[in-house]
Amino acid sequence: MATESSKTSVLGGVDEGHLDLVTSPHSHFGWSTGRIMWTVSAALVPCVATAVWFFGFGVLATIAGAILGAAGTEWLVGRLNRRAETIPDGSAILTGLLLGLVVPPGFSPFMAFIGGVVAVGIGKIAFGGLGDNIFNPALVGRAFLQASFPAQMTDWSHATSRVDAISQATPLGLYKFGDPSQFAGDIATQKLLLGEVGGCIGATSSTAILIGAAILLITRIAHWQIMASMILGGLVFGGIFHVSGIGPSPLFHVLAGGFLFGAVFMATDYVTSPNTPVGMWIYGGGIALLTILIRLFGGLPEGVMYAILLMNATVPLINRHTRPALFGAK
Amino acid sequence: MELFGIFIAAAVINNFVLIQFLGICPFVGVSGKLSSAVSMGMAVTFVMTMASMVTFLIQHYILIPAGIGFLQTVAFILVIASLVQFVEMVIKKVSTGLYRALGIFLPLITTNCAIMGLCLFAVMKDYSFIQTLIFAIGAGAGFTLALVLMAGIREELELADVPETLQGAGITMIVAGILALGFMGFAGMKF
Amino acid sequence: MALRTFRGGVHPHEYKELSENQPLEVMPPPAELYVPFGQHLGKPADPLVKKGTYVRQGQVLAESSGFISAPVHAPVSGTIKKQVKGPVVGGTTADMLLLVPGDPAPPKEGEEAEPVDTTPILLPSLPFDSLTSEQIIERVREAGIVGQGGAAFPTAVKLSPPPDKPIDWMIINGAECEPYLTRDERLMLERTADLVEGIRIIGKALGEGVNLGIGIEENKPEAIAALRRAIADAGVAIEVFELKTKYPQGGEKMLIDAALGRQVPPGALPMEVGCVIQNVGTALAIRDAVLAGEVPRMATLTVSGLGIQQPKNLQVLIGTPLKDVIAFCGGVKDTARRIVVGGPMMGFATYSLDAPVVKATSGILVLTEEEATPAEEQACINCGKCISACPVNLLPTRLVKLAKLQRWEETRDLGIEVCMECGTCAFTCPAHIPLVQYLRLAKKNVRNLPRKEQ
Amino acid sequence: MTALAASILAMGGLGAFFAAALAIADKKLRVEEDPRITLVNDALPGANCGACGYAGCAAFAEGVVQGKAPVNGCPVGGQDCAEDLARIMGVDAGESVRHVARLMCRGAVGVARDKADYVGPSQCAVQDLVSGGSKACEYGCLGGGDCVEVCNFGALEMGEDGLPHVYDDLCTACAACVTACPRDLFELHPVDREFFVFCKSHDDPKTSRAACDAACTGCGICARKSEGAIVVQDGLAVIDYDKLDPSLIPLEKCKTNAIGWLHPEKVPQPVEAGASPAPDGKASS
Amino acid sequence: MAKKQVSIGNEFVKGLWDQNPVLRALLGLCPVLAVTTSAVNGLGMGLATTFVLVCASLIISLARKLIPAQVRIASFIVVIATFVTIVDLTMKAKFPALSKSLGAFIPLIVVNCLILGRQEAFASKNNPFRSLVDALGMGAGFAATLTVLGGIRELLGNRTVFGVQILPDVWEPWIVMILPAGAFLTLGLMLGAANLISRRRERIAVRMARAAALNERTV
Repeated sequence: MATESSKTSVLGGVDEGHLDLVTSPHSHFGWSTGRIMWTVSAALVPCVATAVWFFGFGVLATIAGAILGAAGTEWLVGRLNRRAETIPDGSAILTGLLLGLVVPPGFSPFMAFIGGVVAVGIGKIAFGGLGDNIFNPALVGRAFLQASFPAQMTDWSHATSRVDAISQATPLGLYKFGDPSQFAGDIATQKLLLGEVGGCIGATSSTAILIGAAILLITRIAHWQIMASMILGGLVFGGIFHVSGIGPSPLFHVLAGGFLFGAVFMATDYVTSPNTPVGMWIYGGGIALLTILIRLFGGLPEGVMYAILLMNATVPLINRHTRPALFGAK
Repeated sequence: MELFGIFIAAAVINNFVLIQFLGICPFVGVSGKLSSAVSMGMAVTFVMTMASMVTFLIQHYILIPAGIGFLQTVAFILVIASLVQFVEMVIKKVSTGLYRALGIFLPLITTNCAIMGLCLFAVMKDYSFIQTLIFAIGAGAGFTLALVLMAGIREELELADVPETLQGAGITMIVAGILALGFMGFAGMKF
Repeated sequence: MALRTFRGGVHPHEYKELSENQPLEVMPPPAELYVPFGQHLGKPADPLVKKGTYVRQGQVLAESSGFISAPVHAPVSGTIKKQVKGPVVGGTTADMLLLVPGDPAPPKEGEEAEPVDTTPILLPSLPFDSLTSEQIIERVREAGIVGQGGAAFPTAVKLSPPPDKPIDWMIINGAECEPYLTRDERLMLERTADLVEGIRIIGKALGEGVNLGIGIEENKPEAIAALRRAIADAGVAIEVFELKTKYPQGGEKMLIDAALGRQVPPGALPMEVGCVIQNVGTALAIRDAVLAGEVPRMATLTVSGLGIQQPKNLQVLIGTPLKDVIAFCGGVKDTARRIVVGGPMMGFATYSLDAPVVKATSGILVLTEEEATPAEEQACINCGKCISACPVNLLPTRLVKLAKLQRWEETRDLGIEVCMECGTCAFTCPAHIPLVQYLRLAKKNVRNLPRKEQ
Repeated sequence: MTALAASILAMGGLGAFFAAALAIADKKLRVEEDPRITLVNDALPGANCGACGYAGCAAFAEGVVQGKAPVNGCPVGGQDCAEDLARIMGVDAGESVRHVARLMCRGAVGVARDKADYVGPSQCAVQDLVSGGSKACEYGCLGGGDCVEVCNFGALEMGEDGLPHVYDDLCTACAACVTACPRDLFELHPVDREFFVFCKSHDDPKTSRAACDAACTGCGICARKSEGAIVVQDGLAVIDYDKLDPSLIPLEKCKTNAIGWLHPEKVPQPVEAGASPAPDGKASS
Repeated sequence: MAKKQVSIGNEFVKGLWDQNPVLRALLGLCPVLAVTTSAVNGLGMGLATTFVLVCASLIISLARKLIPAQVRIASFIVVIATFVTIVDLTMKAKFPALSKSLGAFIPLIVVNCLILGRQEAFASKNNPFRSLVDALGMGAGFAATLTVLGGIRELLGNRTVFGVQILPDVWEPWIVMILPAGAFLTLGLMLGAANLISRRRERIAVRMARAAALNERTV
């Protein structure tokens, strides 16, 4: 038949009756969830590198413990539920990596492993897995560790350190419980920038964190509004208290402790942050304010983790109240 | 400043729900919808304030002078139950709108241990009348805060793929646990 | 000066280079034409001819069935073989006429040979200088002209705004923001003077005091230059808006926002802010109908994609089956796997190559794995890319989550009805969620919801 | 003794005061409401625990009466309470013939043909939006399992043939599947009804035959002998169950098996044996 | 209500699992969370609650025909409050340590919705013997759940159960388990586990019903 022959010639090797029937659009930006997660992990490499430089290779064991706990839980639960393989999307590994970077150097790898299990098991899978969690899983894991092993989580003496000063208490700890004068002036700022201070594995060097921030901003992965609002909030609120005679300089607030690490890597987590522009500003500012309140008036020297967790809880409310007006609506 | 301290302590640092485990039943039950949560929070705050004042008077002007402190539990619960029922009737009569918003939550409050707990704590801590009042308002605010946060989260979780077995109370407990971890940041806060 | 544009949107790979420099070509009539009754938004036209009738080119095959409807004409002289139900693009099947081009069948033996007129039917041409608004609108209605932008809205309706909505701007949409498509670009280059005439006719139809303009994306500098020249030659006031190359710049509301800074309220038509938008192809069709008396019988379309042998810009008789057009372009390569009618962002994948070209068909794309790999849907990670890209400020991810739970009322409350299915959200989604599909589902169900009590 | 006296006095005083206040309030402030609310409220445990998600038992009762809350929504009361509420609400009042859901399509995998490779979410309602999904027949079952998903009783299961199967004993005729199916393929029928037209296709014979081996082509053979019990409407056989005598239908003439018995293996023998041999034989000769 | 006479045995057993006040009905959660820092505390609280529940149920089912409907709730509360006071005073005198660690939650038994709920739902509608058995079952279910929860938290948080060390010294105690957060998380997971078990049962029931339907069809 004529039509038959014309069909075959028109379609070449393609089979009519088996064309793709698919909804529009027929074009895609090309990014995938996995690519985002792995890029964020890559942005953490400078932090890992500086940690190894300052604290020695021991930190890798701790990080590995956390990753193993997180990814292992993800894998096991997926297996038990006969769900599709979710390890390749990199999110569980990223959670483990983030958790491993926010515990003290010399922290027991086994405890890090427990933290990883809790982070993914309770922080993520209990909520329905990737995308459904309300709280940042890595911080859930860290909060659990902090509450379970308070002594070990504030023990900064295990680092086999290259520089003497950093195996002591953190700058924030010194500020709160020790000698505040030790951290004043330009030398302190310089030390904080380089990372020659005590602190969590990945959070010592502000420079390394800022390199990561640059990667996240250039690839447009992180919402710049969150980073900007949190850092700006830290400077403004810290400044207000500083001017009224309470607390250290605003720059110290931002550079010391986990503030920058939190602003760049924790607060910007897509899943647990608002997705409206106005909401992002409220969220970042809220974290900064809570952090500084806890640092200045609370019983603990550091409060970034609690601040982010608490603001995570408000994200549904923020999203709801900052919905952008429809196009053309007054 | 001292009153402010009492307020913050009751609202945040020793949050009734998340730290002291008072009022868990309505916390689990009514935190499914944000609108209900707001109303419930307001109703609880209102009843807490009323109840704390009345029980303060009863404690200090009837039970203690009469030397019958052991009747505290019976007297308080009687007062609270009657008070709640009375308030409900009044609201129902006065305004249907207000009843819709607040009144329907009132029966739930009778057996809310947050109210009873508040009255007992106020007596235990030997607060003055004004302190009791601030304590009650702070506790109510804290209860509302926890309830509203939880309701927002639960409405969001309705869109999530929460494992079937954890849906409802299970995930509510886990969220509460994580919130409790977060509230630990306020531990030892002093102004 | 910064180029004019709107908030949101995306910039997909253009692929215009495939067909940009191919001049328009007229495809010869195929063996059979399938002419559907419903080629426009609104009720399908009512058939007028019977099986076996000989029809002349331009003869009315089906008449308009209501205010929002359009008549269907014979694209070429031939014999109506029968009425069939056949595949259509973007749906399942529809009623259509099978028309075999050619001379009338010879009379049966013993019957007297009746002389048959085989010349095309032309409407009387109207002199440009004495045109009235009513004349133009009546002619547009009679000719069954529909919008070429995709929705195929009957143009006559658009040209008759109610008296309480004064129009002060008429803008021609030359953005052609869909990747691949180059037919508007070719029309602007090859029929520049006709287009200017068409614009002036539409201006007349809308009455005195209407400002005229045309919006073109900056990636078509030649078209911009050619139009500027033609406008200067004609000595008329038509403003050329140079727009940023961004999808969906060609959406009516986006175009008005970019060109004039006016935002059409949700649920309203452009006339709400005093604007009328017409497509390039529509303007030319109006010009042809008014000045030459011709009804639309050809669709101007781009055949492109990495899977087609020879990308072309074509003028194809309405009713031509897709397979004949593809054959005319040399057939497909073995790597082809999806055939899309329309642009890649809003076009429909077709399941059958027997489906015909209709009045508003703008392109046929043969896509390969490289261009359109169907990826597996992953979990939403709330990245918000769909939200920042959505040109009408919706929250696509939330709407889709609600749609999956069949919570239609809430999708309505979040404004789902303003969604124009432009596909921007699904284009940016890193989790490859078929957002548009779910949004369509929600829109459909929202339409079925009982009216909201006031 | 003073303590005892004081206790009695204090508690008695308090009790009397509140009792009086409440009694007066009850008289003065009473508000009329739907009597069923009171009935439902009385049937509830009254724990006011809020576990149902409502603000206490009265609110839940109101929800039940307004049809917003399910009768089995009280976790404290359990099954007994649910049954009481159902009785008050008259939910299962009808003592009519038990109905079950039946799927009116036999276009299983391999029987019905595909027109394209559909890529996307498998749910029928979603699939149906993209040019009707992969199935060639635009009336047939898409096999996405929307019906299985909505069935709360486990009465539906997706078979290996790509069609949902009904477990009669578990089906409550709640009609959830009827609503869920975008192609309206489910119908509720008396549980012992065995004879159906398993097709909804209105296509012309050529199209429907091309799309599916089990399609009703509207040929009308079944209609001719059925004495009006079967008529062909718009290309599809439709049964009038009031007039139906299956023994009259020349089933062996239905080439596509679109019309016939639900369970061919347990066709009611007595009917065939007793009533049909003679007419059947004549009909087929 | 009286149409279906449940056997006395079932009346008791249902409280242990099918209608377990904590895991299935989510009643009385405040003490469940607050006092279960150790197995002993859990057991103590469970027994105290059971005592009040049993006594109140007995009294109320005896007096059920005397109490007018309008004031029944108030009457229930007074009866319950009386027994709570008895328990409170007794514990203060006999078990001062336990009483101290349970704190305000002993007087708060009065507002435990489990107790009031059983009075409304059961004791006020059934004879004393049935009510007694029901209360015992519910109380036992409550006490058992509290003890298990307390045991888990004590084990992980303190290495011990009922004060006896179980886990080796190498095990770093998880302090979070005896903090509020640990209570919420453990109860959440326990609820999940309970649901998992009952879902599995339901699924098996459906599967069996389907199998039965298939058999019937082929027969």
